[in-house]
Amino acid sequence: MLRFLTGHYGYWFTLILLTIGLYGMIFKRNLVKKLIGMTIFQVSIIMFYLTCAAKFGGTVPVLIDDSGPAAVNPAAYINALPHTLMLTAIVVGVATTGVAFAIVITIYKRYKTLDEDVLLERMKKDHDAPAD
Amino acid sequence: MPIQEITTSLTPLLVVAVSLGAVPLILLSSRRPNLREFWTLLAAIAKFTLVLTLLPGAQAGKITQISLFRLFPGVDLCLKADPFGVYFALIASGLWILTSVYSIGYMRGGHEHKQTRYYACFAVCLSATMGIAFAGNLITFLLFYEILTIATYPLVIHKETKTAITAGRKYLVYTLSAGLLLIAAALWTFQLTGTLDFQAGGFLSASGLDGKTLVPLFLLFIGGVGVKAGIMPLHSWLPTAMAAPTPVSALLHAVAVVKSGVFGVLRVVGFVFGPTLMKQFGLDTILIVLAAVTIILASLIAMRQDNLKRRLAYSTIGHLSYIVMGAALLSPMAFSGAVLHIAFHAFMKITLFFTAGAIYINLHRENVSELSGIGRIMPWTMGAFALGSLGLAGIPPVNGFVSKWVLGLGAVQSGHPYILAVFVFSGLLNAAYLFPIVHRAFFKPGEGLEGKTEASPWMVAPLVVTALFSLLFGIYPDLFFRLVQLAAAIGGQIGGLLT
Amino acid sequence: MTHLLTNSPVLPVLILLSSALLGTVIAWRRPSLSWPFTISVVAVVTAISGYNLVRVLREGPIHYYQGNWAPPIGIEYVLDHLSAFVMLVVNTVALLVLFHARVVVKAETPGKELGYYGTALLMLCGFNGIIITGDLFNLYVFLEIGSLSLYGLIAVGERKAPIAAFRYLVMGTLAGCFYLLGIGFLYMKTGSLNMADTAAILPSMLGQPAVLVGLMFVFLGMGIKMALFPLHGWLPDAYTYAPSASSALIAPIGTKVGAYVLLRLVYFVFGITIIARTLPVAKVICWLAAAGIIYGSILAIAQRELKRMLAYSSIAQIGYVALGIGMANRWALTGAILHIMNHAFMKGCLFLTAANFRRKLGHSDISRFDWSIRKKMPWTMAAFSISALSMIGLPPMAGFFSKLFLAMGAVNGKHWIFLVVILFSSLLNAVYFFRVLEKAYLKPAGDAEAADGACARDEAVPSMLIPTLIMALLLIILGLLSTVIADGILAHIAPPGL
Amino acid sequence: MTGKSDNPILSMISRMISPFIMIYALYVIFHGHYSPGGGFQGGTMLGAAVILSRLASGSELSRLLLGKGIGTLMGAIGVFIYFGTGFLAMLLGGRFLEYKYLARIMPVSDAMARNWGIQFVEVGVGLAVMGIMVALYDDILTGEPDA
Repeated sequence: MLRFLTGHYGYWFTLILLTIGLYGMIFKRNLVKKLIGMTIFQVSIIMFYLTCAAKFGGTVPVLIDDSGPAAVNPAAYINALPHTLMLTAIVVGVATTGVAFAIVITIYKRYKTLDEDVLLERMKKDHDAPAD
Repeated sequence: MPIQEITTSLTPLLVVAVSLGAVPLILLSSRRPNLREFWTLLAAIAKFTLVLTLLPGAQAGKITQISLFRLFPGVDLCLKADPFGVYFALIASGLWILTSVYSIGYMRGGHEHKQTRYYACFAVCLSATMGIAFAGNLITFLLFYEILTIATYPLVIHKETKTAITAGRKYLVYTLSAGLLLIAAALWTFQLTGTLDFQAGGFLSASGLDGKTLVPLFLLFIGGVGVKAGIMPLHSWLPTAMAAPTPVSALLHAVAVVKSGVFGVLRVVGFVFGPTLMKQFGLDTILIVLAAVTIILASLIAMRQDNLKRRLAYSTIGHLSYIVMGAALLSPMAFSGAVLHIAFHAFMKITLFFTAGAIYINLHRENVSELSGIGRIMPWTMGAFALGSLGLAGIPPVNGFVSKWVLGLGAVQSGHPYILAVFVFSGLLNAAYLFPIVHRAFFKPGEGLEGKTEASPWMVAPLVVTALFSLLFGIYPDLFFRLVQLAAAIGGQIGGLLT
Repeated sequence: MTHLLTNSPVLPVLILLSSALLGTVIAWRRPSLSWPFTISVVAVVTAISGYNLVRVLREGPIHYYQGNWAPPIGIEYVLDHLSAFVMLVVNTVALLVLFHARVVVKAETPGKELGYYGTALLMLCGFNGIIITGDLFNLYVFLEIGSLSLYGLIAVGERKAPIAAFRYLVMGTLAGCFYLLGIGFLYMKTGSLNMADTAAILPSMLGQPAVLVGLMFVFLGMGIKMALFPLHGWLPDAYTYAPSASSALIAPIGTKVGAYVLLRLVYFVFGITIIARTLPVAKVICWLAAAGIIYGSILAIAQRELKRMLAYSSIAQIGYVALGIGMANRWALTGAILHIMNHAFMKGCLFLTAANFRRKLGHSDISRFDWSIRKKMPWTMAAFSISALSMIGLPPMAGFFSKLFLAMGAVNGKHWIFLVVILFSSLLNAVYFFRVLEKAYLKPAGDAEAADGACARDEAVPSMLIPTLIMALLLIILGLLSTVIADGILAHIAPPGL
Repeated sequence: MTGKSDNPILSMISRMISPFIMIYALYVIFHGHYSPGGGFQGGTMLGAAVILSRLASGSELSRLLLGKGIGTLMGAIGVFIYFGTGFLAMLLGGRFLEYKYLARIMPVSDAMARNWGIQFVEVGVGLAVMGIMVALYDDILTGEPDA
């Protein structure tokens, strides 16, 4: 059992980060904190990919001896593909956070609050006033 | 079963399309009422003549058929003018001419608003009815069945009053759920047998299904077509739909919509299940019980109705179940009696509805209690009414007697002689709720009738014509279209297997 | 030029991507140029996707390798009957809606046309990419491209639009991350990201927990994107508060693309064996979809605002598609794909009419509809009635035929409860659509004669009216042609094991 | 972050460091196509350098380094370079992003054409990421007193 725990510590950390991210998104009332939760969630998935790509005894996937592709021993290098995928995921994360912050700023400009409960009341108050 | 010789020709498609073609013309000429009415009449006469061209072929047992494109994988939009289809199309299109003339008088007399929408929807209804008559398979039947529902809705709610809206809502709920039941039944049959084409003698008989699937399937079918056929538990939309203007209730609720329901029942019984299957699993007893209950109850309720149109509505429900009873008895004579009753009842009932409309427009009276003494000032109208009621009660000179007589023979032939009692008793009930009106109109002194005269000729003419037709068909049933011979041929075609 | 057409599968995505940026650069100085540019681009893309469909029908499925790297290394674009058909539908609807959007965008979001059309093109690029890609991760990238521009399109709306957009963003990103997590599990197990490859490898490792967990995450992600019943929280606000042009653009094709992905994954990647036997995912999808149909229809009845009612009816209609996917037989699959097409046109037409109402009457509040609306806007009301009758499922409109196929699928698979749900729900549809029709057609505003003359005809501008009427007309034409489409195109879709 | 940062050390160091960050970023971009590094990482570093100068010495001064609206335009141009190379390869007869066909217009062998192809793509991506990062920073700051 211990070996299972220590052997998969990477995955345990991903799990913990996932739950923190979800908690942040659902229970936090401040919009920006929700965004932080969302980013944590994204980062945890990136971490998941990287832990999957790791190999015992594998080094950074940069070719040391360039004696042609045949001589490359794949066990010596960790799996490079998840890393490239995660490059795109990071860029997507940046773009999402960018759009999210733009939206949060417009919300703040219109309702002068970032707290969700206050926001809902002001929206309800708006509801009775004719939608401009 | 003799292989009917099938010729393909465009006429069935033309019959359906001719009134659809008239719709844009009607809509365009909404500014000029005379031109608009001319288009309606032209479409009606064109449709009737086209159906007439199909008649000789139908009498000789030939089928003219045209299948257009695929409606459903394995099933295509097929318009098949078999004898039964032509028969029903003949009645509906014939009476459409008379109803158009009548509605010109009615609409102008009552200064109704939105007449363009009225005539356009009427034209669409008729083309849907033709589609139902010529439907070659269940999916085409379903297609036109639902189009008829949509096209009739604006007519039911024509007056746009509160009562009209609630009537329309109730009408929709009933007919839409009927459509859904029919969809379920059609798809289930397609799943079981792989084909949906109507075949005289029923295409299910070859499928060797057991009772466990056939009884629910039959109930689904009856639920689907029964609503429009006004079978008792599903009938209550018909009296409330009387909120519609009278020509609508005259043609639609006496000829087009309800008759297509009954036509559906006959199609299901004769062309989907077939007599052998029905008898084998006792499906006919279900139908006989339903029809008998409806006949008796409807006539009883009709007696209590004070509003003239509601009374006629319940009488229609009763007479529709004559036809359903004819179908349920499964003998060839009973089938031909039912088919005959479709035609003759249409003529009689449309006369009565026309009179109700004429009375409403002329004297603005709707209830039976207010009709005393109007016979003297509206002799032609009330004379026709008397003729119609005589026929409905089944008294000899008028055509009602002929079809009731054949139905009686059918009951005896199919081994259910006790059904005769139902026919006779309901005949008495018919007399009980129609003759007092005639008596009150002619022999009771009326008040507030000074200076009133006969209704406008536009209305009385069609009225008298239909009354005359009922009388002539009563005396010589095979007049003009040899209807009895056609009905006998259809009855033989369906019930032929049994004897 | 003819050489360029050999790689026609990838052209729609490329043209949309480049024109999204080119549009902003070109129209930088003269924003009024952006609408004509957008329309011409989308027209070209629709023409190409039409050509693609013809090409697929002639040559069969086409596999296009990006940069000529064969899978599993390279990214493969698969143009088969399903993707070509859905692509054509999405582009046609987008063309009609964007044609209608000129007046509405200028009115509701003044001064923002430049960014609006650029984002709209980017969204279309994302959706076209999702439809055509054959690579799981590439699908995630296009999903994010599409969704990010979606959030942007919603956020430019009225006062409460940013909040709806924010909530949609959080749930949408959550969905994207779940999908990414799901692919991670699958990739670690099968070692390949290419759909055809994964489909070949998966049967050998059916029972392994990692594969099943990956499958569940992928479905959870797609469920949110598709607004399947319990995961639809973001949809009503997003469609209601978005500007009319955006909701008319997103409603018809937004959830449909999610449904397409679910269909592609269920039938072509995981295959029927996993879905139906090892893990009863098909059953779960069916039951969620059935619940969604009832929930969506009942909620739609309770709504006062037309766009919110249409949003809830979207949840119900996407339930039909999911039900078709879940029932896993040939009829239901054809019904689902047909319903994707029909609902795209129906919902597009309905939202266009809602936009016309907002533009001309200033509101789209059902309780304030009355008899004069039919006098003022007869053509829009005609289009509304045709699409409403089609939503209820009445012939000869398209809705009837796709419901016929779905019901046949239910009968074929002996799912009697789903048959009842499919048929009974059209009564619910009838209730909330006839409620509007009755108000518009029948309630006499005061004394009929006086009002009759008062409301002169005040129809929407032709540029808004023509697309609405085209869509309504298409509904009837597509309805009658639905079986020709089913036999001609959809019959060739042969998912393994069906 | 008020106007010119009153902290001389900060502005001095930022002005000294940012050139070195940029040079290293260029190194990363230009070696990206056959060793670790590449467009994304280099672009982020370039963006970081520009944002560092914006943060340290306020937006007006750092306007000289990169203009206000230039960010979006730079992003668009970057994507065009990336897209252009792919499209050019397609025009020359190959498939999208098949750099081998660039050899037709470049005096190099197929292998080298692929090399240069991916190189152009890396440069395009670098430019795009930098442009968008700075544009994001500027957009978020619009309306703030200091911006």
